[in-house]
Amino acid sequence: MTPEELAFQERIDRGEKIEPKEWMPEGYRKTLIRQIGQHAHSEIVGQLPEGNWITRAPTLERKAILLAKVQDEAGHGLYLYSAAETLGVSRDELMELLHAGKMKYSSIFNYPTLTWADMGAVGWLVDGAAIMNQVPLQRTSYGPYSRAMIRICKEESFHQRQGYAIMMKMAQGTPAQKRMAQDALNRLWYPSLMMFGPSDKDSVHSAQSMAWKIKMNTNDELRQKFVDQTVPQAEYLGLTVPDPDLKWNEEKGGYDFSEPDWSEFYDVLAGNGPCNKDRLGARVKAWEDGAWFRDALVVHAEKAAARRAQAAE
Amino acid sequence: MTPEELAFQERIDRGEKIEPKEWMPEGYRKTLIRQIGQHAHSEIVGQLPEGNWITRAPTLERKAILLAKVQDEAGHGLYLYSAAETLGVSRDELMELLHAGKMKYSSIFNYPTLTWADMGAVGWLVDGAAIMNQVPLQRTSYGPYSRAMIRICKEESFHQRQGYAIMMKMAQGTPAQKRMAQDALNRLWYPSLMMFGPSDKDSVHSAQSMAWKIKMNTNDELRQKFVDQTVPQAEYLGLTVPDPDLKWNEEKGGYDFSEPDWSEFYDVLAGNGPCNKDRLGARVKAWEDGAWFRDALVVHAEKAAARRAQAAE
Amino acid sequence: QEAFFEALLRLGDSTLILGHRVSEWCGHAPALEEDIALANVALDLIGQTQLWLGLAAEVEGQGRTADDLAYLRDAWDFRNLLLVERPNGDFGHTLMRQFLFDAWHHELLKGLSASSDPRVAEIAAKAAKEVAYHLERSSDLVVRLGDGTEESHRRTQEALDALWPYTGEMFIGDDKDAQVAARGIFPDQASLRPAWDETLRHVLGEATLQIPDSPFAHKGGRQGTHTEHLGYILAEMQFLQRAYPGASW
Amino acid sequence: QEAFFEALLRLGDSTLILGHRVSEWCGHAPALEEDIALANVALDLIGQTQLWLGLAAEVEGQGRTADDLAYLRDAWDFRNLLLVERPNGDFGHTLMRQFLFDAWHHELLKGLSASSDPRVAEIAAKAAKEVAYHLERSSDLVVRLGDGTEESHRRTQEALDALWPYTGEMFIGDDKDAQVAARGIFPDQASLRPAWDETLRHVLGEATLQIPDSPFAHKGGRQGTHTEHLGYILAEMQFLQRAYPGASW
Repeated sequence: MTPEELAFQERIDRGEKIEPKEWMPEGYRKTLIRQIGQHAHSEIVGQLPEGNWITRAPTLERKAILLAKVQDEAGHGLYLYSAAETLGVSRDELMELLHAGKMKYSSIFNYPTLTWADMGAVGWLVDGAAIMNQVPLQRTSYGPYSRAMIRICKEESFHQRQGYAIMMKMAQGTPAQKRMAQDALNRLWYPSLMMFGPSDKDSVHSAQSMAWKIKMNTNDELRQKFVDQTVPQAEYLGLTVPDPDLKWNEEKGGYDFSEPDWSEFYDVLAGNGPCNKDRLGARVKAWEDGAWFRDALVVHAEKAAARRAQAAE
Repeated sequence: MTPEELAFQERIDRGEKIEPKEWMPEGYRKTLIRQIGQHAHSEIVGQLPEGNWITRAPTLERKAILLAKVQDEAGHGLYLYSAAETLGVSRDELMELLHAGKMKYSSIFNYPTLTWADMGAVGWLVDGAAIMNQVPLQRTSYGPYSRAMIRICKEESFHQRQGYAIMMKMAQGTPAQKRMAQDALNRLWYPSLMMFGPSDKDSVHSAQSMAWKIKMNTNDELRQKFVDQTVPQAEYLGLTVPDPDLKWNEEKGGYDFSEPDWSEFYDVLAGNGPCNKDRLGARVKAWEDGAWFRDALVVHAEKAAARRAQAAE
Repeated sequence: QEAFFEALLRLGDSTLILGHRVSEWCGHAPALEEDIALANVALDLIGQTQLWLGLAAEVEGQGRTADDLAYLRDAWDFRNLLLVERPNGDFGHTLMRQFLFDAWHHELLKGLSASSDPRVAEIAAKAAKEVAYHLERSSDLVVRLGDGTEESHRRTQEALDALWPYTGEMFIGDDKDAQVAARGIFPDQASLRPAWDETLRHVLGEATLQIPDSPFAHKGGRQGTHTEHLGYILAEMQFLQRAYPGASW
Repeated sequence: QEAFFEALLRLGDSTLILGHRVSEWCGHAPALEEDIALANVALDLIGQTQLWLGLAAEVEGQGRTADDLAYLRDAWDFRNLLLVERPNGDFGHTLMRQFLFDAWHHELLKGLSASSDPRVAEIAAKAAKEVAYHLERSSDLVVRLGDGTEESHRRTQEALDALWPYTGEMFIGDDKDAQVAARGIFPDQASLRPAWDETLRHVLGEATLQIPDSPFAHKGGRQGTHTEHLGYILAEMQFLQRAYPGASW
């Protein structure tokens, strides 16, 4: 380590926040850009699976709640792109990397939302897993990222409660609604477990990221915590977690559970999820169809500036 | 009249059929092209209002019947374009005139189909009015047109019976279905009366067309015949024709009835019907979107011909 | 009473269907800011729908709820303006529809804020604040697109021309409108036109767009005769309530 | 019996949903001949659906009809191939989907014509004649588009690439398939592949198109896990039956 790097690491170890204009190692910057960018992309791609049910929400109240949630997600995307911009990369650059398939978004959004219960399960499980990842990141070393996380976590936990409320309604509803709820849990359980990433033993970059406090916990720690939190919630709903080997382990004070099918995880990552092409295709189409609109705003701004300049002469 | 014209008129008066390669006055040719072309366009635009309910047909049987009907309409379009082609105008030329708004199609198709009962009412009233127009045209002087009409009339009367059968089901159905049936009659009654064209006193070109046996009856004659046929059918269904002044006139042996609102007729003709822009827009879009397809078939045929020629060398 | 119920449906159905159309953009807008703004507009419109249809149900007094009205009527019982059921088209088309609606909606709500029925006045006062913002935003964007590039100008003008025949209906009253106007519950439909015209002159002028001079107006939406689009909207919107009758969500 | 019911749904739902998709083109095809031909294909598919779902209802023995099965099940109870619920895309995309399906459908029906269940054999023999014509037509058009202009070649190849991952599902059997195969009612799913491959090699070769070499296959449709598209199809298709329960049409 160079003296600069050493000093940088000491600041982090002391719990200081790193701010945009301060010196940072190139690797730190790059890792953060990748991580924040992927997170931002996940928020905007994440609008699509839930957006899929807005026009079909079963009551006006549910429609309004879902709209507000999807709007929040777009807002989270905005905070996160802004945080990434403080590291010297523009939102448009990040979007282009997304559209070119050079940056990822969370694989969970490559699964379809097939019934209304998925609006519950996404809130409960997907937002639940996201919060599990994000809460520790409120203490991350990079100031703008940490502050974005604090805002986001507040809203996410609200979303999670709303999702659980939908599940509750369904689980206490008609037989068809109960079936929807169980079906949603069946489909989304393992993909939610995958959200924490591969097992620590297979996870790359982890040690350095943890030293830099960009990553605060290991994947397996968070996954265990998620299972321990979620299983009792499922039981309360009267739903069955689709894992025959799930059982409480008194000794470790947590559940033993089956690993997700990691070959499916890598398959989806490689582009073969149920919705990869549709999701990315929808985003690329939105971007391309909107080019004329964005161009017009730029040109109008130039015209207006020119007029102001002329008026000032 | 020139001697040629005189001889031509005598042939028509004797009831002879005029065939494609035979001499005919330019006006006869032009009038026929306009009339057959408009009729052909009406068949293909006429696919749209009924096509609107195929994906929503209430039973598999009704869906199949409706599909078969719309297919027949496209087939009628084909016969009629072929008949027009014998007069020296290509289908593509006629389509371009349609798309440019220089040729019309029947204004009835500028009204929307809003409930399933409209599938009944269109068959009953619109096909009914069309048949009323077309049956005499089986005896028209131009051979290919006459033969096309004979084939078409056979299928149309089948369609009309199917439409009436739908109305019967609806009129004997639930209160909501009865309401749909009455609502469809309310909306389509006057537009159906308009299908015979303006009153004889306001109708242009009529005398010459009748002399040429391109038009066999006056508009008012056919309209009266239609009303006389349709009113008892409506009564049998238990539906009310939306005309408070409708009543049987013993003396003339037919019904007295209210004229449609001719200002609406001319409005729709001028492009201001409920669906003019959507109907023509749909056809233009189909045509433009399909250009690459038609081009490919041409190019493939050329390639195949070249290969055959080369093989033959 | 029936005229009052009808007037509330005419308003509540319009906000419902426009909210539906706007929400179709969710996740597909040309910029993230627009995704957020459109979701916000849709959210406001759905919120207003809950209030207007809720009041309509109360006025009707048959024990129906706002959700019953939204989810269990077929197209012919809907009373929304034809304008709001028009397909979204491109983003400029959607914005133009929004602007034409907002300019009317804002005037209407100003009028309703002084309604003789305090329940109406209260809802309108709340909604007017939201809609003032909708109008500000759609006006601003229409100006920027109209006076942007050649392409954006062309698209925006085409949208205006295509939507124009659907605006006249906003100002044509029937006898039910006359009844609620006479009782001071709703403003007279036609009375909203001068201010709307003025807004258009101002905004479209700045946008360098040409206001069509055709007086032709499609109508029927407010009496229940719709375009072919509404049936598809409702089939989608109402699916769950229709397929699982009586369930609680 | 349950496996037999399931097998019939898998087939009948596939013809129903493909018939629906094809019928969406009605009046919008690029040439009048195509309008006619597509309506004809849709008509055959709906006709076959009536027979397959009718037999399914009979086999189930719960008093349901073909219409009940078509109109009163939600997406998760549908058993169609994912391929048939894919959106139409451009006309080349629709044709390619049709060709990939026809080539499989034709082999399946040949197998079913020799079914140990005479009702199945009878329906299949009738349907096989129709589908032989579908395949002839879609093959011919795929060749003409593949070996047409540069643009038609590109569009057709893109369609093939996009649809390819949805073809594998046609040949993957589960234990229900195994049960009906063991009883000689249905042919083994995997056994259909060689002839299908051969048809593709022949037709796509002549069309100068490249068969993708990815073995990846989306699956789940035949077990009830669909794409997001099916829900929208059903909302539209089932609207009248859902909104007016118990009515006779």
